Amino acid sequence: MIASVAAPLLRFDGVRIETSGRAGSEARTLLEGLSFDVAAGEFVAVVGESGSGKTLAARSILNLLPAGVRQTAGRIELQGRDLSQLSAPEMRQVRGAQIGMVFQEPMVSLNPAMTLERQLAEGMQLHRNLPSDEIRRQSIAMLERVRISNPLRCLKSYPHEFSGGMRQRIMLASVLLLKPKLLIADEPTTALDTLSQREVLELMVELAHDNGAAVLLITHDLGLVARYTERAIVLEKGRLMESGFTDEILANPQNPYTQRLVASLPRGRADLVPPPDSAPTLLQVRQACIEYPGRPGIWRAGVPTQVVHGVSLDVRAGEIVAVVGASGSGKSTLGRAVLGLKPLAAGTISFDGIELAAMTAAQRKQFRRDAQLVFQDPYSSLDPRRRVRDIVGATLRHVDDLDAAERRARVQSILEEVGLSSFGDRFPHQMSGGQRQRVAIARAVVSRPRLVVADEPVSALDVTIQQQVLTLLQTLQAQYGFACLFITHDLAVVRQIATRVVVMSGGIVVEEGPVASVFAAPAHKYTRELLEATPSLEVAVLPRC
Amino acid sequence: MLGYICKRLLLTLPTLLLVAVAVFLIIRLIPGDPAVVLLGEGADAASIAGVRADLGLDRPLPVQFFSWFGHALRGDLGRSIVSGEPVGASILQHFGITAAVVLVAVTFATLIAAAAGLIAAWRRNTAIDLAVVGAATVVLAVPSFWLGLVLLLLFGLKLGWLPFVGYVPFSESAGQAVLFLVLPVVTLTITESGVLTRMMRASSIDVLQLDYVTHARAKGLSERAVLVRHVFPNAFAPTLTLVGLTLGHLLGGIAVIETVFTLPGLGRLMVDSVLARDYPVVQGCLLFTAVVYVVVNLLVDLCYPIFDPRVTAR
Amino acid sequence: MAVAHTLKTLAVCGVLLLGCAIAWARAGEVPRAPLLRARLNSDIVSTNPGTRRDENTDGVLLHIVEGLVASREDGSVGPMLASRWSISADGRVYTFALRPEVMFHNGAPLTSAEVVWSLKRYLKPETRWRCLEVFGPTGIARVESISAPDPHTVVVTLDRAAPMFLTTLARADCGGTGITHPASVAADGSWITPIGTGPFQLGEWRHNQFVQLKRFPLYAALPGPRDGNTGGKHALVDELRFLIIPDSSAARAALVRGSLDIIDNLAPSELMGIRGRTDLQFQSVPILDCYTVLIQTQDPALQDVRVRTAIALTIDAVGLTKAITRGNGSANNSPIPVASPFHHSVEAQLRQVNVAKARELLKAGGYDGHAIKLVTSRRDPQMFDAAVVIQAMAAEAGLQLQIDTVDWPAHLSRYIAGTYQLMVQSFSARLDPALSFGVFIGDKREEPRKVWDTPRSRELFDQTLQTADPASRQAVFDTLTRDFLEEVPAVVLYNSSHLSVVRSAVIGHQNWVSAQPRLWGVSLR
Amino acid sequence: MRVWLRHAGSGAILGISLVGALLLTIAIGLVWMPYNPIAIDLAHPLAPPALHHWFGTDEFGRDVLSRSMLGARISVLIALATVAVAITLGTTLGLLAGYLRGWTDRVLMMGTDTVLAFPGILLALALIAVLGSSNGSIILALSTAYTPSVVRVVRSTVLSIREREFIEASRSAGDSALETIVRHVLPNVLPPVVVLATSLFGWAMLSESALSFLGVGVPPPAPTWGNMLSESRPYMDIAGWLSIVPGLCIAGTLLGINLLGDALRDWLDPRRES
Repeated sequence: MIASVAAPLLRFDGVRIETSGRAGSEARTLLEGLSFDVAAGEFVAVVGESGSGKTLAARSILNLLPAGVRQTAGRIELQGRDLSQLSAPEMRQVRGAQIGMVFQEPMVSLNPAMTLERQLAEGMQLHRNLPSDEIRRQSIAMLERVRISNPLRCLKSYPHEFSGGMRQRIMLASVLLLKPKLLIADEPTTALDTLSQREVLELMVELAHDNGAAVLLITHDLGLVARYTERAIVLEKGRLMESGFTDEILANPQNPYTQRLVASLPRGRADLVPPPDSAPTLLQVRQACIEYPGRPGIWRAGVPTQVVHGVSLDVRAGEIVAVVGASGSGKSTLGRAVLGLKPLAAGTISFDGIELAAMTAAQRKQFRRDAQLVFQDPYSSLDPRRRVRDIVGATLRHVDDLDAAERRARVQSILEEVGLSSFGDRFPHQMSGGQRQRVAIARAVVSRPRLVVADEPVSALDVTIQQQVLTLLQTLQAQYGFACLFITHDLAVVRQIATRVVVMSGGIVVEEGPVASVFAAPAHKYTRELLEATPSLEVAVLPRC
Repeated sequence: MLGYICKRLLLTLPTLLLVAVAVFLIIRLIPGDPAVVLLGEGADAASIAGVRADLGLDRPLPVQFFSWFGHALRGDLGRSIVSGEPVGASILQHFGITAAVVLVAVTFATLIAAAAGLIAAWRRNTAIDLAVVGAATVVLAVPSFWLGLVLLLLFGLKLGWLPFVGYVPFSESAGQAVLFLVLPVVTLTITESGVLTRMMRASSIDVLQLDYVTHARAKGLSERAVLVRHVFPNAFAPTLTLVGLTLGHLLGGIAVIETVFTLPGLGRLMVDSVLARDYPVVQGCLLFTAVVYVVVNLLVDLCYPIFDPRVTAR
Repeated sequence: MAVAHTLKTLAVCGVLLLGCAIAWARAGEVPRAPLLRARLNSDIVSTNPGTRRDENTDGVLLHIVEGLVASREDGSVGPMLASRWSISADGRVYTFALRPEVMFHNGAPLTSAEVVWSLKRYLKPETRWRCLEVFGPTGIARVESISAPDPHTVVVTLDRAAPMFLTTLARADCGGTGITHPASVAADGSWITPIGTGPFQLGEWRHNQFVQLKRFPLYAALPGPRDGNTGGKHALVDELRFLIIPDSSAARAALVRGSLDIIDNLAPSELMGIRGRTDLQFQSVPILDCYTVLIQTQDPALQDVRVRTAIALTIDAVGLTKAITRGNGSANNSPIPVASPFHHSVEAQLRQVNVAKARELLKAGGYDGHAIKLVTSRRDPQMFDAAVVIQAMAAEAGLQLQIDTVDWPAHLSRYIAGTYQLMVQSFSARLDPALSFGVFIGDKREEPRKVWDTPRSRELFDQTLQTADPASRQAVFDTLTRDFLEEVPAVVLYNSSHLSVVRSAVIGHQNWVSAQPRLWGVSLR
Repeated sequence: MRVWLRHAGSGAILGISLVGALLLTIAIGLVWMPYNPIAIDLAHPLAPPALHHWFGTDEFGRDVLSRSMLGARISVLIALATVAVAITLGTTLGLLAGYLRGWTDRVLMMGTDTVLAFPGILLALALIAVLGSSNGSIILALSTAYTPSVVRVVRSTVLSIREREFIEASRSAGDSALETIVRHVLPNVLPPVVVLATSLFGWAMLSESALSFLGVGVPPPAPTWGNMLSESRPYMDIAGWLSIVPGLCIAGTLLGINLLGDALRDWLDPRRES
């Protein structure tokens, strides 16, 4: 697919985007001097972390910038025609017909109060004056093409009746019905789990090829860039860092930022040493079953739904065990049950040989100190009304053999270890996602626990920050020697941190064993699919030069 | 659907029973004896006792309650102590007037709020937005009866455009009756549109930030189409609940506005019957209001899915 | 689409509303001229004369029913349905001769049978006649028999002489002992509608909105001009409509804009803004009512006469009356109203305000400065205003009064049970001075609402009931007045006036000492 | 603070100045008033606003300005007391219902629904008629009428906070249920409650004047803006200032309170854009 000699399909030329000085705040530049081309039918990625301006670039093409943000310089040409000079009616001709756009959040990318038939037909009625039955026929055909079962029923129903993956596919169908020349995909699969992510992207590529449409993929995931795009453009804080062919950039990035980006992809580590066999088993989970109570009617009790059934696993002192599975596989529920925060419907969990359910008050108090939890969402796991010092010191309040001075000293030292020494009296909303997650880790580690359950601690963070938090967790684990049950859906992270892995699906353990052997020769079909669907693994394999 | 309605109504029975008991007790705790009111200043002990016997007020409280509530369930709310009229008929007649004013006013207020809220949210932080928010805040601050007084003074007394005394019912002359309702409806519309506009603006702002609005624009729809077809239905859903709540309360009688405009509405009837210790009428009115409150909320819940299909009648 | 849905729901609302409006559009008759519209400040309570009543109800029903006798303009008793009557030597037997040409509203002629039926019905306890107690054990006499020797004669026999018998029959609050046709009552004795002999008959009564009276074409009027509730009563309009307008400024505005013809019992505060207008005629006639401050003499703080006298001395009756009635009332410290023929020099004495003496008496009487409760109600604006003025005046003398505003039922209940320290109360017009004293004097154990319960006062009061001769009654009234001012069981403030204002198009409207509206003999230009 | 003021914009500034004016009037009223608000002067009833009576006199010749100043104190006192009672009672019940769920939740919700089924004003009217119309009974009646709306707001806020992860963190740190509620739930419930308190203050003041309008308000001769307004009714056409002055006082105060409430909401919840 060599770029055709005629004017490229899309050309960015020195585009600058600024916030309009409103309510006293002076104008800030969000995007500076961006220039690149997209040829017809070409797949180009725009890569960058949050705040890099990649979404703004995408939205400026169709002039969909949020209120208070304007394009103040440069030209955006579609086949030589400058889009930023178009009048509103002219721009409306381009939107949908020539350029289609797919969005990130499946939950809110389709209008919840409108049947799918009308949402699919809306674009067609506007741009192609076709009779309604013809539109209906084409819609059904497209739905079948995106592998939606029973398209007729789908037309009559509402968006909330479908899963995230299906909704993204329906959105693809509605955009591609109009056969646009350019498809802008703004992080289309970030909110999906690995399997449905792969389905949606492969479908997008197939459909784009069928229509000969070019695709502009906006993403922060280098794995996707590697697998699905030919050329890539790297942005950082609104500046163009590097652009070129994808495999060249990933193989030997020239720009220091790109290098840091590629380096921060989770890689397997040879120096992970499993604990000695002599280490005692700290945590024993035997045939654990957990249920969620159903919604009670007026008289009959709610029908409980089984989430985890018959799971057994052991964690030895100082060992890091990863629990992997798609969302809804019950791994988070298991994590909470291990800490006694979720009652068991059947089976037993014992810590240091003592069954959780049978613990005396004193034993439970000690258990509270010995087992801690690190949460996934930094915004929801820290109390917005409390300062960092109180949050981190919370567990110490129940430790009797420390007086106030010692507690303060202990908190200050742990803050230094996580690199937040001067953040003591700040509030959570005054800190970034990465810093908050470090506070969460400090909170978990300060009481010198013997077991830390980390429930997807890094999946909400940007790639570079993800790497920093992972290394921090590893250094602390090495220093204090606590056992860690690491819950995640990203196999690449598993390879970097854990020595043993437990794969869960639908509430049961489908496979278990040392990381190296499971990754090399996955026994269970699900594990194989999961491995294949994780793109970032391939990049990491590339030779580092 | 029917099962859902029955379930909802069954759920409200205990509340209605509680309301009935509470009303029955409160009104009897109020000092002042209906028999005395009837007989006036010249009443002597014997005739007071006689009237109390006639009205059955000398029976033990539980007996009185169950006979009243039993009849109420069968639709017979007994007779008024003061006028001897059947309570049910007089409530419906007074309720008709209150319902006319409230339904028209709330409909207009909702229309105004829907339009103003949507446009203010669409043109945020511009002159229109500030004007709408400013107006809504001022309207919220003005007491409804003072507004009524000023309108009455201006249009009724000084300019004489609108009559405001001696309410003429529709049966007498529909034209006159409508003229009587104009001032109370205008007052209520202005008062109610304030809070509804603020609610609609807030929910419109939230909806405008969601992806499917940008998606609609990305399809090439005109701004008007995006607002009407995509933003309005989703933003109107929460406002509709508020309309339901307001409607439920206002139908219970807008006593103060009815006092200002001497409208013989349900609120006026309730206030007069409390002041005259007319037990059956007070009990009938408050029970009727509770039923109206429940039914209106049920109706609103039923038409909620029109705007937000996610909330299906489970 | 979604928008269509919203429009559909709003349309449903609209249709529902329209349905409501049409549902009431029953065929109602179009008001015919000439129509005279008067105002009531609250709805009448029933159409059963003399039983379930208040001042408004009495006033309206006296247009429909007439008694054997009725009050004349000066308050004395004159013939009505009975052309003449004779009293036996021992004063026990009354023989009434009925006027032959009188017809009931249902066309039936008036005969002695209907009179006997009516009188017997009033005397039955279940009728709850307001004045039954006058013929009970504590009353003036008991009725032994009522008979009809021939179709035009009725004989009433009492157990003892009772000069007040005819006055009682004429009392407005007894419904004027109106004679009604037996068809007014259903088979089971329950009241249907008043079929009387008056110049008007009952039309439609729409609760809380209006009471409509229609002219009785076959009315047999007495010869000569109007004379109180008797004399020539001619209905000069086809229809009389009493509009119920509680709010005074609304009523005033309606009058000014011509949608109302007569505002009868106007409160003084409503006068403002009317007096100067040329298109309105204004009338103020003193009436025989009474505004007073009742004192519960059994209350420990008020048992000492010096304290009661001190209270009386702080009240400047003249200033208070002028302020509250805007100069339309006459200050008066005696129970006998100023407009009564029995009001002479003794009754005209007025206490002079003496704050110093009041302070002295309070100290002597052991008043310790704590607040005394003064009960009043908003039902009658004059009562409410009086309380506010009295409290301010009392404060000058260091007397702490705390106003306790209660609604009308609570006010009445506390009045009848006597559960108050001080209470501002107004009594409706009493045409005979004995009745005026009767309001204050009585046995507290039997009737807790009476304030003056001394053997001497009750003995003197009985004398006024027994003697018919005006001169000897006047002597007894003078003694009673002196004692009243001496013992201060209550402080009479003033007698108000019957204020009314009519549009200039209204001819023949004339108030008199009784407070009720009188709309026969009134027409529109 | 200064940054917030500039950011909050003109609305907040107007709100603060109005509320400031109210507080100033009350403060001055405590020390000095042009005339004794209760003393009557039968010589000059219904005198229009002039030099010696800036806001004129009422039907008893009492000075309207002095009565407005005293009225401000009483009206604000009643509204504040009502808000205090309704907020404390409502928050406690809301916390219990929202956190404990189960039977306590169902019973409390049925209780609030029963009270809500009554039209507010009439419930207050009946309660006052029972307790006699004194300041205390008015406060009790109004707070009973408004507690349910506080319970509902607090309960819905607690339900959403209860699902947040820092609650689970607190439980896993070993806090007891009570400690979790006091240390984590309550501080996060306060912002919406504070904002509700400002609108509650407005409703309470409106209801007090509505009650006076129906004749059961604060007993005379103590003036409140409400009973001044209702007593001005018979003279509306001839003494307009009698109803305009209290009306403007109420409207001005409510406008100030509402604007302050909006500003507070933005300040307490920085994440919400204005």
